[in-house]
Amino acid sequence: LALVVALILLFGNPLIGASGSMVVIASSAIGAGIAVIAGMGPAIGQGYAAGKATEAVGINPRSSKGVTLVMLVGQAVAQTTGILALVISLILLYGNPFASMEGAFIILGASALGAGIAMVGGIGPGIGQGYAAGKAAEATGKRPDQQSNITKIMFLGQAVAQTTGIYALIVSLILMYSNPFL
Amino acid sequence: MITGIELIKACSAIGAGLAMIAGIGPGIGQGYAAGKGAEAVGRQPEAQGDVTRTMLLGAAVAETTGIYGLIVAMILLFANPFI
Amino acid sequence: MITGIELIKACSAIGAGLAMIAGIGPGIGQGYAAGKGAEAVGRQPEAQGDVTRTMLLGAAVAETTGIYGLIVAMILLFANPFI
Amino acid sequence: MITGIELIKACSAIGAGLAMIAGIGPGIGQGYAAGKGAEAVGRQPEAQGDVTRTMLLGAAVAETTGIYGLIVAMILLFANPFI
Amino acid sequence: MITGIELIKACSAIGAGLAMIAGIGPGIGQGYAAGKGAEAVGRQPEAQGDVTRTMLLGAAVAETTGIYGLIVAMILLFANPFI
Amino acid sequence: MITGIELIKACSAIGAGLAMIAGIGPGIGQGYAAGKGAEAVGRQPEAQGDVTRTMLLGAAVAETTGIYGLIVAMILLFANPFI
Amino acid sequence: MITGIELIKACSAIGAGLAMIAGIGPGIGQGYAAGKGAEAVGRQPEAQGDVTRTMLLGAAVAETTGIYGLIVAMILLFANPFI
Amino acid sequence: MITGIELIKACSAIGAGLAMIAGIGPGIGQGYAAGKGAEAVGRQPEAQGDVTRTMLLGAAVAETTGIYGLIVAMILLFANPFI
Amino acid sequence: MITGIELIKACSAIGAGLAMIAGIGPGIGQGYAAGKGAEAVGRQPEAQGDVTRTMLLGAAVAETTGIYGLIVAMILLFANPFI
Amino acid sequence: MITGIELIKACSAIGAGLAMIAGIGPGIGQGYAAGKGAEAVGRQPEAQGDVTRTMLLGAAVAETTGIYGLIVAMILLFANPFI
Ligand code: NA
Ligand code: NA
Ligand code: NA
Ligand code: NA
Ligand code: NA
Ligand code: NA
Ligand code: NA
Ligand code: NA
Ligand code: NA
Ligand code: NA
Repeated sequence: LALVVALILLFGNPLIGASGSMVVIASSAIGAGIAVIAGMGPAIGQGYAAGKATEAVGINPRSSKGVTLVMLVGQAVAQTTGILALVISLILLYGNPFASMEGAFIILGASALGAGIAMVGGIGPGIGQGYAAGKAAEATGKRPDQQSNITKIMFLGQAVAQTTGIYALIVSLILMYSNPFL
Repeated sequence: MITGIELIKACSAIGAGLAMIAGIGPGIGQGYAAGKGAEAVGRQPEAQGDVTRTMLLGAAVAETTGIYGLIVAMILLFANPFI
Repeated sequence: MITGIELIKACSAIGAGLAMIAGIGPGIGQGYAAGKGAEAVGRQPEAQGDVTRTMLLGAAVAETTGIYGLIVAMILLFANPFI
Repeated sequence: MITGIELIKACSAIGAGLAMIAGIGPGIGQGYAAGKGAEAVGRQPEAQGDVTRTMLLGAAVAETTGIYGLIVAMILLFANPFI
Repeated sequence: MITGIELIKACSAIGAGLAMIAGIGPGIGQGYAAGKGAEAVGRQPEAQGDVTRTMLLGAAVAETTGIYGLIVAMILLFANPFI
Repeated sequence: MITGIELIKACSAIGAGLAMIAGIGPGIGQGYAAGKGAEAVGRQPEAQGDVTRTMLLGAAVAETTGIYGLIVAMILLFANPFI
Repeated sequence: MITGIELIKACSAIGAGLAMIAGIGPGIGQGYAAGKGAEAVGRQPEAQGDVTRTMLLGAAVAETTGIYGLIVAMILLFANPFI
Repeated sequence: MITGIELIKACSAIGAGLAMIAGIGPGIGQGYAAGKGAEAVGRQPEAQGDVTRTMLLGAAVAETTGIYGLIVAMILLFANPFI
Repeated sequence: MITGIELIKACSAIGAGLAMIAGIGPGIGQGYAAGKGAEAVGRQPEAQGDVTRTMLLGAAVAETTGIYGLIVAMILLFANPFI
Repeated sequence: MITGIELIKACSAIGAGLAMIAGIGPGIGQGYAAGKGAEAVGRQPEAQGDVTRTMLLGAAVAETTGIYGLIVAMILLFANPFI
């Protein structure tokens, strides 16, 4: 309902003497804010990885180097959906494709919102991949000799966990650059 | 003036975005599986094949609702029955 | 001018997107099951058959509410009683 | 012109989508049960019957609020008291 | 023309959908109980009766807020004080 | 024509639905308690009385915010100070 | 015609509902405490007094933000400074 | 006619409700601390003083963001700079 | 008549409320740290100083994003660049 | 009359508030790290240096997406490219 009310207020309010392009840009500002919410995912995951690495280093200080490496590599993977969200947000702010597009302003504005909302899906891969990084760091602390096997399965699992984040990006990019509604 | 078709298209764009939020689930779940897989391989490196197979089988099952969300978004975008 | 039918279609598109959010649940839950399955197979490779069967049975049960969401979205899109 | 009945139908479509979000819960919970079941079966394969029965009994209990959401969505779609 | 009563009905449909979201909680919680119950039965099959009883008692307590949500939705749909 | 009182009633219906979302919390928490209770009873069947009492005492405490949500919803529906 | 005061009242009803969502937190947290309390009492029945006291003390602390939400909702409903 | 000041007040009521949602966090976190405290007291009753002190110190730290939310809500309600 | 400045103020009130939701995170995280701190102090009372210092250091780090949210809310309320 | 620039400013205020919600993540994650750090220091006080370094390094990484949210909010507030 909030969405519908927001839409009506944004696009159908007779009190607003804004031109269509201004409404599109206003929607883009909200979309840019929504997109970066995805960042909560990587942060939760990376924090988990940090905690597990900390635990592993405490238990086996000699494994510190390997554990830290696995943690950082795993965290880097977990960061991706956060970066993608930031990129979409910055595009909406500085390279807004909707500003120059021809079409009904309500479609353009709602597409800007939709592009931002879709990126929120990136929370999941961020948390999950961070969990994987944490467990891999823990396992490396316990069996430093298995670091390469552990890292390999971590990457494999993280790749699988990335897919829904990519789906979200695809939908967002379609709305921005190949909008079928225009 | 906003036409009805334009409103449908606008709300379909938002609906497509909302559907993608489903992707949070598989992302968390499969990442958990990845972590447990890494843990298990660290403990029993000799069981790596079995562990990986079970992990991937379970992760494939966990992917489905993310795919459902993608399908609904794609229908809204490219095969919209309302337009 | 927006007609009532067009408003219904627009809101149905949003409703369909909202319904898919249910997919978060099975995604997390089945991923958890996948992780626990991989762990169990790593520990008792000889029980792989039983573990996988239990995991898949439980995951099938966990899928239902994701399917409910998909069904409601499909009804809204293709068999909308309001139109 | 949008009539009141059409507005009710439009909002009922959104309400039905919202009600399905309840499905997140059973999806996570039953997936947890599936994972714990797989773990228990891996540890005590001889208790597979008891474990599976308890898992399914608990999962049935966990399904109810997902069903409530489905029922409310179905009422809104097919037996709407407001129309 | 949309009348006030029709607006109330439209918003009640959305309110009913929102109230069902409470069902996420019991779904997760009872699923957790199911998993822990299955684990406990696997470990102590002889305590199956006690474990199941405690699990079901606790799950009944956990159901209440889901029922509250259902009650509020039913009031909004079938015994709406505003209409 | 929509009057102000009717708008208040419509928004109160939404507010009542929102207040029920609080029920997610007790549902998860009490389900966790149920699971831990079942586990404890499985391990120490002789402590069943103490375990159940502590579980129910803690669950009663966890129920309060769900009740607060229900009270606010009931006030909005049946004792609305704005109408 | 909708007056400004009526719009404030309508939005206050929604604000009151939103404030109650805070109740998710204490519900989960206190339920966790209940579960841990039950577990501890099962293990050390002789420490039941100390365990219960600590659990209730901690749960009281965890209740505060739920109370804050209730207070803000009550202010919006019964002591609204905007009306 | 709705004036600008009245719109600000209406939106401030919603903003105050939104700010309270922050309370979910301390509720979960402090409840976790309560559970861990109860567990620790059960294990080492002789360390009850130290455990309780650490639990309360940590819980005080965890309360802050809930207080921030309350402060912002109170500013919006009673010291609104926009009115 | 609503002026543009008044609309900005109304939306800033909502924006300030939204920004506070960030406080969920530090609340959960610091509460987790409090619980782990209490557990560690119970196990090694002699390490209480070190444990508490580490807990508070980590909790301080976890507070930052809650402070960011508060800062943005305060800017919107008291140093709004749009007005 | 509300001008377009004023509408952009109003929506930018909401966007800035929404962006801060990302801060939930670092709060939870870093708090988890803090808890694990406190636990590790309690177990191996002699490893305090290594433990703290790893905790802070990992927590620094977990801060980044919270900073992204702050940057986007600051851009919307103070370097808004749309105005
Ligand atoms: Na990623
Ligand atoms: Na995936
Ligand atoms: Na699935
Ligand atoms: Na299910
Ligand atoms: Na149930
Ligand atoms: Na309950
Ligand atoms: Na409570
Ligand atoms: Na508190
Ligand atoms: Na804090
Ligand atoms: Na931080």
